[in-house]
Amino acid sequence: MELISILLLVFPFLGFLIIGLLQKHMNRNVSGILGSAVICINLVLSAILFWHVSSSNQTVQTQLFDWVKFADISIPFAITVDRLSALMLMIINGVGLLIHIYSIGYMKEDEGVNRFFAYLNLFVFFMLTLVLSSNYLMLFIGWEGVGLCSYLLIGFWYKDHANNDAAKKAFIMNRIGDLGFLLGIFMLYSTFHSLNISEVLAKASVMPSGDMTLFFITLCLFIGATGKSAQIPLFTWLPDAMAGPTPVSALIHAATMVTAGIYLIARSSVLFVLSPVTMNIILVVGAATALIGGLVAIFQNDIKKILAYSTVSQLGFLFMALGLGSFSGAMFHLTTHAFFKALLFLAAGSVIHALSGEQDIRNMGGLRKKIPFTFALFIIGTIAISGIPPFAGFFSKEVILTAAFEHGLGMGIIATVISLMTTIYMFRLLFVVFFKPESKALKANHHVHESPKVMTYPMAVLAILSMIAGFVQLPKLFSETQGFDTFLLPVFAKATGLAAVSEHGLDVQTEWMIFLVPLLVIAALIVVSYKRFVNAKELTEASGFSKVLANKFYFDEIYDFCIVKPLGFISDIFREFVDQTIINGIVNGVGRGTLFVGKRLRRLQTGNVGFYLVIMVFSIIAILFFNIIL
Amino acid sequence: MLSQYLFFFLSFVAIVSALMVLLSKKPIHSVLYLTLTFFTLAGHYILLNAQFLAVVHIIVYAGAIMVLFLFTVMLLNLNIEGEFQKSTIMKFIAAIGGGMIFLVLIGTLKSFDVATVGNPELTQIGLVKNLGKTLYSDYLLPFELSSILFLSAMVGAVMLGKKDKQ
Amino acid sequence: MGTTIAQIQTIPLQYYILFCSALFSIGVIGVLAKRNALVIFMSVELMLNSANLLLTAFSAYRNDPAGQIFVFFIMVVAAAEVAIGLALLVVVYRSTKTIDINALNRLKW
Amino acid sequence: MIIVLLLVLPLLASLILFTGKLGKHSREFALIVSLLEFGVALVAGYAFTFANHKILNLSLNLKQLLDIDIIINIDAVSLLMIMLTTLLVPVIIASNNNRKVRNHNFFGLILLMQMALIGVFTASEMILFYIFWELAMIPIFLITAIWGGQNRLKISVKFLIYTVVGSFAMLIAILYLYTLTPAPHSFSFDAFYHLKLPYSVQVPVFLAFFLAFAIKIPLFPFHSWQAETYNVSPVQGSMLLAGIMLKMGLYGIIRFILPICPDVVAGGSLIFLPLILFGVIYGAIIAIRQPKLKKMIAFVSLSHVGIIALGLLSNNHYGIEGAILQMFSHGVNVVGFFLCYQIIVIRTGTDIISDLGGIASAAPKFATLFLVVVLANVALPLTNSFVGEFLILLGLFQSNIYIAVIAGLTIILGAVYMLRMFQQVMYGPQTAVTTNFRDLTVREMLLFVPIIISIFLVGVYPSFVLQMLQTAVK
Repeated sequence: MELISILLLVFPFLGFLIIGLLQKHMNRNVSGILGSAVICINLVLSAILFWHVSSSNQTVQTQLFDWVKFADISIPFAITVDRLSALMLMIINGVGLLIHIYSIGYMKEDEGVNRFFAYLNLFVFFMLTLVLSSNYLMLFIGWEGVGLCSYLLIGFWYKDHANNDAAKKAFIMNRIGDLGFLLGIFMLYSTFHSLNISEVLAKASVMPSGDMTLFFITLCLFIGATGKSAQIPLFTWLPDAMAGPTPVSALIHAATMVTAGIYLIARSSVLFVLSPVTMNIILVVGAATALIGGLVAIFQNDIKKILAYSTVSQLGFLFMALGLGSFSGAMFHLTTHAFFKALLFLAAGSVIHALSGEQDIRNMGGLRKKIPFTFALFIIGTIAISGIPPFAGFFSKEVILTAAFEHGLGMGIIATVISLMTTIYMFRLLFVVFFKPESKALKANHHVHESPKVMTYPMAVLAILSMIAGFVQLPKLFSETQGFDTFLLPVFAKATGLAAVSEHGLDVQTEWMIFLVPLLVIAALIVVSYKRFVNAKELTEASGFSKVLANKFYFDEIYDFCIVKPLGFISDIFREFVDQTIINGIVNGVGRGTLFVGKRLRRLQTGNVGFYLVIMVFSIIAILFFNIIL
Repeated sequence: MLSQYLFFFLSFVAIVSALMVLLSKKPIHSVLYLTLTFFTLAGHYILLNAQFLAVVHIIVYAGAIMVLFLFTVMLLNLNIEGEFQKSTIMKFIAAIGGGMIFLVLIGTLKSFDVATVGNPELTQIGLVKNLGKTLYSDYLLPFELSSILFLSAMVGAVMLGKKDKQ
Repeated sequence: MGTTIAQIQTIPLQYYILFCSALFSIGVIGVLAKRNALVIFMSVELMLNSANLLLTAFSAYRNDPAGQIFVFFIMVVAAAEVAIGLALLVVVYRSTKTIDINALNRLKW
Repeated sequence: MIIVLLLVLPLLASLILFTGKLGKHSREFALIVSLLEFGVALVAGYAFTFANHKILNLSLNLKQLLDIDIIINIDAVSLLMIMLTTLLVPVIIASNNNRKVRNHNFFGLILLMQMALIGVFTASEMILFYIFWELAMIPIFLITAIWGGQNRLKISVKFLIYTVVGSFAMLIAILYLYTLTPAPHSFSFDAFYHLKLPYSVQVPVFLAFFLAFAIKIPLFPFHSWQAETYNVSPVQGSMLLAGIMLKMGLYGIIRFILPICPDVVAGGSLIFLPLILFGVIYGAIIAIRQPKLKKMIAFVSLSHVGIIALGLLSNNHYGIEGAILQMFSHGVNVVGFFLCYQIIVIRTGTDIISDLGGIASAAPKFATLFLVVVLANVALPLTNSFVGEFLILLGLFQSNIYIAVIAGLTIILGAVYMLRMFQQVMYGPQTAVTTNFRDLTVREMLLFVPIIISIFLVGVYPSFVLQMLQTAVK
């Protein structure tokens, strides 16, 4: 098992090295196949590990070598596979494999296809490092590594500066979060003198709830999570990140990397449970992000941006779940979300592919007939994400909603509203793209074509997963056994045990309410949006509040005005004024002053020896005189 | 008491002849008065039990240095009488300067304490034997260096004295 | 030893200080007041000698041979200095036909 | 005796070069000698780690004549610095392909500089240290003054005077400390380390040393020579300056300030740490908008070495150890950076960032290597600077949280300026000057090999260095 866990890291890295180094000489088809093969092997390995940990309830520990070790600090490269990591392994490798295969078709025409697969393999390597690490610093390696890959892949088409700007923005915003994470690590180390996750959690679990140190630690970790998982205030990079190729959006910016923040918090669940204030902050931030993401998504016109804001919203929803203490609920939704959001992105990619790069939904419409298979898949994804039974989204959302209602009626309603917004923007997207009469631009476009099988089949697999994944855990109404909860129980047992609130279950009526009311509203919303979006001639220009929404609450503009511009201004001031005028001025001024004084003092050299002698004697007299009186 | 009288006598002669160095018009007279001063100083050395120094002093100063001065004056025919006198204001300044430096020196030196710190066993430190021991043990390196200094001074003097080939 | 030092100390050290200071001051006045380079040179020798004498006096009173060694070295340096100095003087005289220091004011700013 | 070899080999080689007999083969000769030197350094490293340590120090007593002992000694910190020097000098020599600068004297000066640097890193006696310290100034001054660009004389003289002012302060401190050593006085480091100075004495001594090192490193606000000198110096000169010579100042902090003035470092941290900290942020912010690539490297360097100095003065063993490691990493990274710079400038003839662009599409190999160097400068995990920076920040965090948090901002700012630069230079559409950009030749690739290897070696397995340093830190 130890060997397998190491191989998990070795294979994608080898894939990266081989594809990366042989870029120039490699046949463009080979790289895709090689890259996929590597991930396929990885999937098999992960399946073995998954089976191992789920059957034996043991964790696999592997120590590779000491990374940072001297005096009293020792941080090894070490791998821990427990059920949580095993679950993430399955998601990363599973979804990763499908997206790799999809990419073979999607990136076929691109000249940089080899580079693309190299990066993708590197990403998988770092993502696996992240979930497999047994200590926070190694987790941080993966954390930064995926950020790097994200940077490289967003800016994949680097000839256009818009893409590069998006990539840079993503990296820098992530770095802001990373600083928080790093500070969290420092505090962890200062407090517990160890960065080993299990050790830290064990030591922390005896600390009192509400401890200030724990509060700051968790806050810092959460700041790290907001960067990576695109939460307020660091979420604006995610929509921009759609500049990258669509498979990248699907893999990195929907299914895996952005969930790293959730993984981090779930991993450190004990710390968070003991710090109720942070939990509340997470709850509020998550809810706010989910609301804003959802609202903005309704008013976007770029197919990928809609999905991006949907992701932001869903991530916010996940953080809500974490804030509510429903760690396994969050993980459950994370899993299903990975499936259907990846599916949606890939389907969107398929649409874009079919339209040769068109992304504006105003220029789409009526695609239902032209690309029926994609349409079918897209519908499945939409239903799944909207939470309509029996597809996966319904079940996972249900868990979170229940948790929200258990927390309080207000929170429950907010959560419900958030989940309902999903329906609005997703069905708007669906209707505009597939049902609305064809746009003029589209009519002029002649060769709209269905994607090749290498792209559709992976989507089909994801679609199937989106349909059935939910049955892992039926709502409490229908089933006594909570499959998913039980599976993750060993991981979260300590945390749930520490959670002080006694779990008073909801009564049956409420549960039915939670179950049925949203469904009814969803149905109504579908009808309304059908009327609104399919029949409307053109999407009208936004105005008033909706204009604010269409412009994403002007977050970018505010950041630009508050941070970017002043920083540039300060930079110029420093460079032009402080450095050149003041500091260099002082230094050069000293030199110039010396020259000036020298020029004047030169006159003292009269050349008259008698004068020199007089000066000398009287100076000696003066010195001796001062020697006496002092 | 004898030594006291001797001291006063020598000092008196020394100061008078030193003044005469300045006051005489012809350089050659100055040289001769200076030689006289040096002899009185040699007497002082003997008074202070510094016999070796006294001898060296006479050899070096009276014997070598003053002869050099005399040679220069005579060979170059420099014995020109007071053709360049300084202005009275300059002399006035010189007098003030000299007086002030006298006062300041007294002021500086008068408070010196002269407790015996040297080796109390050592008697007659001024003799060649004792001085030689110190010189060749503690001050060997400076001694050797001073010989180099002499050599270079010799070479330098010869170089300077050579007539330019023109 | 007692006898020698006692003998020396019949003359108070202060006398030597006074005497040497006076000699030194005369030297200073000579340096300042004279324009003849040769006489200035002699005044310098006078100053050197006054310092020598004082050093010897201290040396004798403290019974420390280092002072006399020092005087010895000063003599060495003085001899060298006189040799070079007079040679320079000769060179100067050859080129300017005078040893008036006021004539030597070319070296200025 | 290895240690003598380390010093004598480059000295002799430089003397041979100065004769000019080698003519066209000067560069090859210098390269071979520097590689040999690297080999000797490796042997010394082997000896240090596994074999007899005694061959690594030399003590000659010249008390009879000069009251000076010649003591040379290698410990872990010295060894690391010697490794850095001997690793980078071959790269620097080989990187020179400017015909104007291809001169036997040029290589002679580089080797002389190497000798002086190794002398600085090995001397265990103050006077010796000071001689080497000043000796190291001469070649770099000449290199800048002879082969530099516009205004070279003015700027190199400014640089010289500036650093000499600092050295002078150090000399005074050294002489003062010498008088405090118990009789018979001694200039050896050991004697200085055993001084237990009272706080009131430590403060002026600290200030004098700090001035000398702050100018050399340089730290804000004594940095104004840096950007100018980098800008005007030939690339090899900049590499020597930024890669190795700046480390002299940091090394000085380790050797003198930490052992001699511990109480000031411990107690006064609130006075000078904020100053350095401001310089760190200041350099980073200026780098963001700096239009010239070479000047940008200067300010980036200002920011990075500031962090290292913070680590050294953090009064925390994590910080110190991280800083020492980071000294090595920074040298490697900045030389890598200058290599890239040189390639760009030679190919395009300009280093104005906004004039460049699109190089990545013309030269993918170069783009990859440059990216690695950039990422190493950004301190991405698994590159060499990460571990160092992590330990420095950890150390700072344990001694003063606020300073650590603000210093942490450089993580963000570093990403900002580096990525901005990289994007403008390498990505985007091609410009007039970059259309015919040739990709790297094999020779140029070889230059990167030691850089890349050390970036990843130290990044992935820093323990071997850290454990070696561990004893020295105490």
